Amino acid sequence: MAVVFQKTKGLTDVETHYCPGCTHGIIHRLVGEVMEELGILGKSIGVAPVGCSVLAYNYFNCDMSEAAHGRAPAVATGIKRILPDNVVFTYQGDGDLASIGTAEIVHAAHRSENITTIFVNNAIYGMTGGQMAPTTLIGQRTTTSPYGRDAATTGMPIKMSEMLAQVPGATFVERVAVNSPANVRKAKRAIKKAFEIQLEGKGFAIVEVLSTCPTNWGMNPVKALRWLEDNLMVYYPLGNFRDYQEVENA
Amino acid sequence: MAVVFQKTKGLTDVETHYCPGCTHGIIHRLVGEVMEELGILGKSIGVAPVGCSVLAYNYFNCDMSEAAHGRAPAVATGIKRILPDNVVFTYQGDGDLASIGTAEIVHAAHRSENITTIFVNNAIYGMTGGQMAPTTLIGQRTTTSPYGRDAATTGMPIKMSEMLAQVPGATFVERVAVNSPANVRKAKRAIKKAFEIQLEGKGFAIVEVLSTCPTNWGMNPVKALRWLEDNLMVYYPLGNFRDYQEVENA
Amino acid sequence: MAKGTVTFKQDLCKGCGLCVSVCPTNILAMDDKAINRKGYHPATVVDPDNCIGCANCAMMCPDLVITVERN
Amino acid sequence: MAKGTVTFKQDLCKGCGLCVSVCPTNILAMDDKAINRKGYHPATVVDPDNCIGCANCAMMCPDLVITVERN
Amino acid sequence: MLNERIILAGFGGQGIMLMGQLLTQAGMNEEKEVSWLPSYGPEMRGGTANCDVMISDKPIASPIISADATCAIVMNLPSMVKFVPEVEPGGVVLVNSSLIEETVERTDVKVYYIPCNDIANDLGNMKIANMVMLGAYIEIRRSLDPESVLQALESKLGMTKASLMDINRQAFAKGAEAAKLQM
Amino acid sequence: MLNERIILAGFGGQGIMLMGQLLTQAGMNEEKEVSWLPSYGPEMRGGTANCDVMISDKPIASPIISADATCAIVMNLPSMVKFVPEVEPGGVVLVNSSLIEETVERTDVKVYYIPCNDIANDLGNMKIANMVMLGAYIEIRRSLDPESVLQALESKLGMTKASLMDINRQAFAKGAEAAKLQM
Amino acid sequence: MSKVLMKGNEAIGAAAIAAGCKYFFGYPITPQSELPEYMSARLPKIGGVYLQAESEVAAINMVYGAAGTGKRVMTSSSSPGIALKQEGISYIAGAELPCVIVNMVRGGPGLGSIQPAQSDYNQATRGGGDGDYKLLVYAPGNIQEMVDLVQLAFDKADYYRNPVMILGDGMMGQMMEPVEFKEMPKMDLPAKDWATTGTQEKRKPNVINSLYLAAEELEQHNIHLQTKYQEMIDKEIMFEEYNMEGAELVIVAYGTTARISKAAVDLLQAQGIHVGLIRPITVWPFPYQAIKDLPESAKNILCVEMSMGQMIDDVRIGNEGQRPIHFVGRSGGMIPTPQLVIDKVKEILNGGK
Amino acid sequence: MSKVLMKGNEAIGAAAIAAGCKYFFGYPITPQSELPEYMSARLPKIGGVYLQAESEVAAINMVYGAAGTGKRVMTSSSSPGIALKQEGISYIAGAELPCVIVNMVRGGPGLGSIQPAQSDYNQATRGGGDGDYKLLVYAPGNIQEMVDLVQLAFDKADYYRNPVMILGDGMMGQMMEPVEFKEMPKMDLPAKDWATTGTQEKRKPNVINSLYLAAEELEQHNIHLQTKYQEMIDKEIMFEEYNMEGAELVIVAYGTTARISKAAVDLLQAQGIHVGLIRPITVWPFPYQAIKDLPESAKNILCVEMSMGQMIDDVRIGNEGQRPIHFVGRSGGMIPTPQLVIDKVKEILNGGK
Ligand SMILES: Cc1ncc(C[n+]2csc(CCOP(=O)(O)OP(=O)(O)O)c2C)c(N)n1
Ligand SMILES: Cc1ncc(C[n+]2csc(CCOP(=O)(O)OP(=O)(O)O)c2C)c(N)n1
Ligand code: SF4
Ligand code: SF4
Ligand code: SF4
Ligand code: SF4
Ligand code: SF4
Ligand code: SF4
Ligand SMILES: [Mg+2]
Ligand SMILES: [Mg+2]
Repeated sequence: MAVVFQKTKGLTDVETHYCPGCTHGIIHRLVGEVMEELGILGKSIGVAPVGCSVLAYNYFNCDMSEAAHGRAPAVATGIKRILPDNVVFTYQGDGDLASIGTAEIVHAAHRSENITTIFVNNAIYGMTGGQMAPTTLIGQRTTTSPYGRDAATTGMPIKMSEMLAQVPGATFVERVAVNSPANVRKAKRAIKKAFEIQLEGKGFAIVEVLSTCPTNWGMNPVKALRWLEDNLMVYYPLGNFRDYQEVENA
Repeated sequence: MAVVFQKTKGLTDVETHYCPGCTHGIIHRLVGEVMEELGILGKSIGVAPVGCSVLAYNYFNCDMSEAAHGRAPAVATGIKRILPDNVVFTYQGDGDLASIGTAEIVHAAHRSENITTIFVNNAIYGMTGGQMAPTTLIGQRTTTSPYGRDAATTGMPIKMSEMLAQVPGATFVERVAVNSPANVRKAKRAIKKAFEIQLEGKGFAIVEVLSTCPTNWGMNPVKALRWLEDNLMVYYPLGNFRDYQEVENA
Repeated sequence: MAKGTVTFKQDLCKGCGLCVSVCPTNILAMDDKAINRKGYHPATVVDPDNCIGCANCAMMCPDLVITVERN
Repeated sequence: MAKGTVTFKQDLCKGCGLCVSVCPTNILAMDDKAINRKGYHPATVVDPDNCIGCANCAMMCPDLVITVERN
Repeated sequence: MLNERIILAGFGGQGIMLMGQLLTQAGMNEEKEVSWLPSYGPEMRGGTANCDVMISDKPIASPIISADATCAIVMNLPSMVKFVPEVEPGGVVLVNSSLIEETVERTDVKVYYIPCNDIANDLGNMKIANMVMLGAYIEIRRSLDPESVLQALESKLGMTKASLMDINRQAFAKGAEAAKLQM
Repeated sequence: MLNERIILAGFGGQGIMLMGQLLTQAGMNEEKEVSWLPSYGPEMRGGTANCDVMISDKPIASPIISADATCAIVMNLPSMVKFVPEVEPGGVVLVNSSLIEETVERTDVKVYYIPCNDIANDLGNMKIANMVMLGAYIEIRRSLDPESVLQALESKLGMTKASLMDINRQAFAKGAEAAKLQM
Repeated sequence: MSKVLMKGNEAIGAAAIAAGCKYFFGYPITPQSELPEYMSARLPKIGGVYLQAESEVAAINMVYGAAGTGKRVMTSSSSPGIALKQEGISYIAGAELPCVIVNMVRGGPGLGSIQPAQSDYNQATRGGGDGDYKLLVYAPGNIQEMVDLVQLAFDKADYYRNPVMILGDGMMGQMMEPVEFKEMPKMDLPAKDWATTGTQEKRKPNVINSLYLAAEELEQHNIHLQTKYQEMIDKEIMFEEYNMEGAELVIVAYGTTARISKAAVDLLQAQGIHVGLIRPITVWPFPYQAIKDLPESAKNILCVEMSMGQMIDDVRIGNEGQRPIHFVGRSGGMIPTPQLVIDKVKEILNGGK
Repeated sequence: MSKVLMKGNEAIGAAAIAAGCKYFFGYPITPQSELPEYMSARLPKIGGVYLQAESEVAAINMVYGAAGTGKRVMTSSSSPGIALKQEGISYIAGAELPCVIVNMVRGGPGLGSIQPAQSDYNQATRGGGDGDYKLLVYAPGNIQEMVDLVQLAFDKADYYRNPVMILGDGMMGQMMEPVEFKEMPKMDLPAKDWATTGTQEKRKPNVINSLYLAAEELEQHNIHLQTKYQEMIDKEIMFEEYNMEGAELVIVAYGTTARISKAAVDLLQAQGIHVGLIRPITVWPFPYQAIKDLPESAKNILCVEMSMGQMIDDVRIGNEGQRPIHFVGRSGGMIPTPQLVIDKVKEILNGGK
C-alpha cells in the first residue's frame, strides 16, 4: 500500500478555527504541501494577514509574523530584505489585499520584492461578519450592501490579478480556484511555481485563489462551491496573467 | 486684432512659487482654461495634493481643499458624494498619487468616482528636494538613489496609467506630455475630455501629464524638456489607455 | 480500477460534506447518527471496497481528516 | 504669413527660456541686461514684426507672462 | 422586587441571541429596566454563543453577569459546564435535556430538565427548541407575562413570517407544561 | 572672549550655505565651539537663503540669532532689508555692493560695502563672489585665521575640484583687500 | 417618542441620522461593524450616502472632504482603525472642520483582541496626530446617553468647527438597551460660509486647508485654535457625581467602568460603606476641578478602568497631590466586576495599598 | 575619535550605523529627509539595506517585519508621517519588537509647516496607537547628545524589546555642530531567540504577533508589558539639572527649548537673577520626582516649549500643586528666543502671571 495522500508536515497539528467547508483550509494545505515538497519549511517565514486567516500563524509549520491589516507585503519586504536567503510569503484575504492593503501589494510588485503572495479571494470580508469587499460581485448581498452590490455607487468589482499583471515588477500572476479536485491540483501547481520563482530569485509572484465563505455567503459548503463556479469564476477568469518568460522578453 | 492667447480666468492672479520653467505652471494653466471654457468655474472644487503643487489652492480660481499627502482622491470622493452636481478634481504629483496614495487612486477608479484626476508625473519628489519616486527612471540619480535608480533593488518604474486602465471602473485614462506646443495642445484636449466625462456622469477620468522638474533633475528648463522627450516619453508612451466607448462595450 | 483505502480521522471532521460531493464512486456519506467531539456529523465511508484511491476526497477536505492509500 | 503681436508682462517672467526655445520665427530672446523685480532676466521680443501669432510661446510659458493677438 | 439576571447559552444556530432579545424586548414592553449583552468574537463561529439578560425594577448598573446569575439557560453541554458556576446560590438552571445527558452537580441551585429538541421535533420543527425553553423559563420564573414574550416574538417575526406564530405558541406552551411537571 | 554670531543671507544659488559651513568648519578646526543653522523650506526655492553661524569660546546654548547678531553678511537687497535689523548695536554689516545699490541706514553699526560680484567677475568666475565676501569678513572680524577658512574650503573641494583652489584663494585675498580699503 | 430596544452601535447610527447626519464613511472592524452596517441599510433610503472606504485612512480623508462641504458627516472605527486615522484627524482639526468620530474601543495594543476596553483614553484625550489640537471627547455611560451625546456632538462640532469624538467600547456597541430619541433643543449655529460648495462665481474661492508655510501664520492659527479649546474647557465640561456627600472614598470612572462602579457603590452602600463616584462625561475637557474639590470626607481616590490606568494622569492633575490615588482595573478585553471594585474599596479602607 | 561637523539628520544616520544598524526603511518628509538620504548613500556600501517605502504606513510595517528578524532597524519621519505610523508603532510595541523611531518634529496640526516644533510631545509620550503601550522617548538637547542617545536607544530597544523614539525637531535635524562618535560601552543583551529567521526544522516555529483573542491572555500580556514599563520608570529616567541650587524659579524644558533656556539662565545669572533648569532627557519616562523635589528656594516653575504647552500636564503631575506653573513658548514653527524666556522670567518674578 502506498500512501497517496496524508497530512503534510507543512502544517502544524493545530485544528483550524475555520467554519465547516471553508476553503481557506484547502489553501493552507496546498501551501503547506508545497513548502514540504520544496524542502523549504526550515527557511520559510510566513506573514499572516488580518482576516479569517489571521491565525494562520498557528497553522503553518514555519516561522510566522502576524501583520497589521493589509500590510503583510510591507512586513514581508522587511523580512526578505534582511534575510534574502530565506523564503518569505504572505497569505492574504481580499479585504486585506485588495482594499486596505492595495498600496502595499502594488508596491511589493513594483519593487519586484522576491516574495510569494497567496491571495485568497472570497469576495467578502469573512472575519468581520460578511461586509462588502472590493471583489464582491454586483448584486451580491452583504451586511454593508444589504440591497445587493450596486455598480452605480460602488463600481465594478476590482480585478487584482489583471491589474497587478500591469506592474512591470510583477513576475508571476495567476488566478486559480479550489472548487474541484482538478482545480485544487492546478492551484497547487501555481502555488508551487510561485515559490519556485522566489527560490530562483526572479521577483514578485502572486497566486489569486478563488475561495468560498459558506458562512457569510449564507449557503452550505457544497452549494458555496457551485456558487463560486457559477459566479466568481465567471467574473474572475482563471488563468495566468503574467509569467517569467514574458517578463524576460519584455 | 483678435486675442489668440491671454491669461485664463480659471487661475487667480497669485504668482506661483514654482521654479523657473517648471511645467507645473503650464498644467495649471490648462486646467484653468478648461474650467473656464466649460463654464464650470463656479461649480468646481479642486483638491490640492502635498507636493510642489500643494499651493494649488491659491492658484485655481475655484473652491479648493488641501488634502493630506496621497489622499486627494479620498477627499474628492467625500466632496463629490455630497455634491454630485459640482465638478470635483484632484491635482496630484507622482509621489502623491503613485506612491503613498496608491490605494486611494486605485479605489477612486474602482468605485468609478465621478471625478477628474490630473496626475503630474515628473519622476521625482519635487517638493522635498528630489528623492526617488516610484516613477523615477532606471539609472536616474536622485537624493535617495544617489548611485542611480537600480532595478534590482527598487524594481522597474511603475506605469500608473497602464495599471489603472485595468481597473474596471476607470472610464478614461490618457497619458500626455507638455514638452512642446503641440503636445501641450493635446494635453489640453485630454484634460478637457476628462472634465467632460465627469460632466456627463460617466465616472473616473485621469490624465497623466509627463512634466519636468528642472531644479531636482539638475538641468535648465529647456534641457529638462529634452530630457523628458528622450527619456520619460520613451519609457512612458503617450496615448489613450482607456476611453468611454471601450468601457461601454466591455 | 485501482484499489484504494481511505481513512477518516472523524474527530477532525467538521461535517462540511465536500468530500462526499466529489467522490467519483459515491462511497462517502455524512453519518447522521454520530456526533463527533466537535459536535458535527462526520463523514464516513459507506462502501470502502469501491474506493479507487483517487484522493479527490482528500483534495477537497479543508480539515485534513482523510488519508488515502493505494495498492 | 499671419501677423501677430505678443505682449510680455515682464515682471511675471522667471527667465526660464521655454518661450524662446519654441518660437518658430526665433524672434524671442532672454534679456541679459534687464533684471525684473523677481530678480530674473526676462524674455523679450527682439523682432516683433516677424511674429506670426502662433502662440507657441504662450503655450509653453508656465507663468502667464505672454498675451498673443493676431489680425 | 424583580432583579432577574439570566445567562442564555448554547451552540451557534440554536437561536440563543434571539431568546435573550425576546426576553429583553418583553421586559421593556412591561416597562421594566432591561439590558442584553452578547458574547461576540470569531471563536463564536460555529461554536458557542451566549448572552446576558437583565430584567429589573431598578436601573441596571452593570449589564454583565459575574457569578451572580439568578438563572442560567443552557442549551448544550459546553454551555452547562461553563455557565452553571455563574449562578448564585438559590438560583435556577434550565437544562436542555435533549442534548445534555449529564445532570447538574450543584445542590444549591434548582435545576429543571426540559427536552427542548425532542418537544420541538414532535411539533415538527427543530428550530423552535428555543421557544420551548422560553415557555419553560417563564413558567418557572414568572419574571414576565407570557404574553409579553409571545408579543415580542410576533413583532420580531413581522408580517412575512406571521404564519410561524402558531407553532411557536405551541412550543412555548409545551415548554411551560414540561416545566410545570417538575415544579 | 570670542562670541561671534553671523547671519549670512542672499539668493539661492549664491553659495550662502557653503559660506556659513566654511566658517563653521574653520571654527571647529580651531577648536572653537560652533554651530550652523540654515533656514529651509520651499519658499527658499529660487528665493532667499540664509543661515546663522556661531563661533564662540563657550558652549553654544542657542544656535539661533535673534536680534543679537554680531555680524550680518548680506548678498542681495531683500536680505539686507530683512537682516540688518538683526544686528546688535556696535555690530558689523557686510554688504555685497555689486547687487545692492542701497546703503544701510542704521548708524549704530559699522557697514562695509564689498563689490563681490564685480571682483569675482574680474577674476572670471561669478560663482566665487561668496569667497570674496568671506575674505572681506575675515579681514574685518579676525574671528578666525584666514588659513583655517581656506583649508576648510580645500577639504570641501576635495581631490576632484582641487584645481579650483587657486582662483578661490585669489577671490579671498581680493575680498580682504577690498575690506582693508574701508577699515 | 417611545422607547425602542437597540444595539449600541445601531443606536449611534439612528442618533446620527436624527441629528441630521446623512453621510457616513467607514470601514468594517469589530466591535463596531453594526454601525456601518446600519448606515448602509438606512442612508440610501433617505437620500444620504453610505460609503465603505478602502481603509480607515481613506475614510477619515473622505470625512475631511465631506465635512468641507458643510454637511454633517460621521465616521467610526475601533482602536487600531482609529490609530490609522490620526493623521487625518489632525488635518481635520487643523482645517477646523466639524465631524463626529466614533471609537468603540477594543483591547490593545496592536491587533489586541476584539473585546471591550478603555485603553484608547490617551489616544482620545492627547491625540496621536501631530501638533496642538484637541478633540471634544464624550464618553457616554449607557446607550441612552450615547444617543443623546451623539446628537449633541454634531451641534458642538458645528459650533466649534472641530471634530468631536464619541468614546465607547465594545460592550456599549454590542449590548442592547431601551432608548428614546428625544427632540433635542435647536442650537443657534454659525453659518457655514467657509464651505467648499462652488463659488457660483459670486464669491471668492473658499479654501479648506491646514498648511501655513509661514511659521508666524501657523502660530497665529494655533493661538486661534487654543482660544477655541479654552472655550471648550470653560463651557463644555460634563460629569456626573453620585453619592458624593460624605463619601469616605471617591471612585473616578467613565463609560462602562462607571456603570460597573455605580453598581459597586450601591452594593457598598447597602453594606454601610459610603463611597462616591465621579463620572467624567467629557474626558476632554476633563473635570479637573471636580477632582480638586472632592468633599473633605473623601480620604482616597480610586480609578476604575478597563486599561492599565490611563486616566490616572488626569486624576493626578486634578488631585494636586491631595489624596492617595488607587487603581483597580482589568485590561485586554476583560471587564471588571462590581465585586472587584468592592474588594478594592474594602482593601483601601482597611489600609491596604 | 576626532570631531566632525555634521548636520543633525546625518549625524543620526551615522550614529545608527555606528550602533550596528544596517537597515533603514523610510519615506521623505521635511525636515528629516537628509537622514534617509544619508542612509541611501551609506547603507548599500556596507551591505545594509536602505529602502524607500511607498508610505510611512508601509515603512513602519517594514520595520515590524525587519525587527522581527532580530536585526537592528530604524525608521524616521516628521510629525504627520509619525501620525501615520501610530498603528504600526502600537503593533511593534504589542509584539515586543526592538527598533528605533526618529521624529524630527515640525509645526502642526495637519500639514502645518515645515519649521521646527515640539508639538508632538503628547503623541510621543502618550501615543496615538491603540492600547496600553509605551515608548522609551529620548529628547536630546544637542547633536552630540543625539548621537550618543541614538546609540543608547538601540541597546535599550534590544534590552526591553520595545520601540525607542528619538524626539528631535526640525532645528536639530537641520543644524550642523561638531560631533564625536565615541566608543559606547557594550551592554549585555539577551539573545534574540524569538526572531523569525527560519526554524531550520530544528526548533518550534517562532511567531511575531500582537493578537490575543482570549481576553485573559491579552490581559496577561498587558500586565507583562506593564512590568517592563515599570522597569523603564525605575531605571531609565534621565534628566539634567542646571544652576538649581538656590534657584528662585525653575525652568522645565527639553530639547531645543532647553538649549535656549540655558542661554537665558546664563544671561539672567549675569544680571543676578538666579534661575534653574530641569531638562528631561527622557520625556517618557518623565522625571516626575525631580519636579516634585525642587529646591525650597524655587517658588515658581516655568515651562518653555515650542508648542502650546503640551509638557505642562507632566509638570503638573510631578508638581502636585506645590508651586504655580507658568508657560512661555512659541508654536507653529516659531522658535523662542532667550530674550522671550528672560522677559517671562522677569514678569513672573515681578509678580505677573
Ligand atoms: C486597521 C484594521 N481595520 C479593520 C480591521 C477589521 N478587520 C479584520 S479582518 C477584516 C476583513 C477581512 O476580510 P478578508 O481580508 O477578505 O479576509 P477573509 O476574512 O474574508 O478571509 C477587517 C476589516 C482590523 N483588524 N484592522
Ligand atoms: C504624510 C506625509 N508624508 C510625507 C510628506 C512629505 N512630502 C511632501 S511633498 C512629498 C512628495 C511630493 O512629490 P510629488 O507628489 O511627486 O510632487 P512634486 O513635488 O514632484 O510635484 C512628500 C514626500 C508629507 N507632507 N506628508
Ligand atoms: S467566515 Fe467565511 S472565510 Fe471565514 S472561516 Fe468562515 S467560511 Fe471561512
Ligand atoms: S522643485 Fe521641481 S516640481 Fe517643484 S517647483 Fe521646482 S521644478 Fe517644479
Ligand atoms: S479516494 Fe476517491 S474513491 Fe476513495 S473515497 Fe476518496 S474520493 Fe472516493
Ligand atoms: S471534507 Fe473533510 S471536514 Fe468536510 S465532511 Fe469530508 S472529511 Fe469532514
Ligand atoms: S506667437 Fe509665435 S511667432 Fe509670435 S513670438 Fe510667440 S512663438 Fe514667436
Ligand atoms: S516662458 Fe514665460 S517665464 Fe519663461 S522666459 Fe518665456 S516669458 Fe519668461
Ligand atoms: Mg475575504
Ligand atoms: Mg513628482
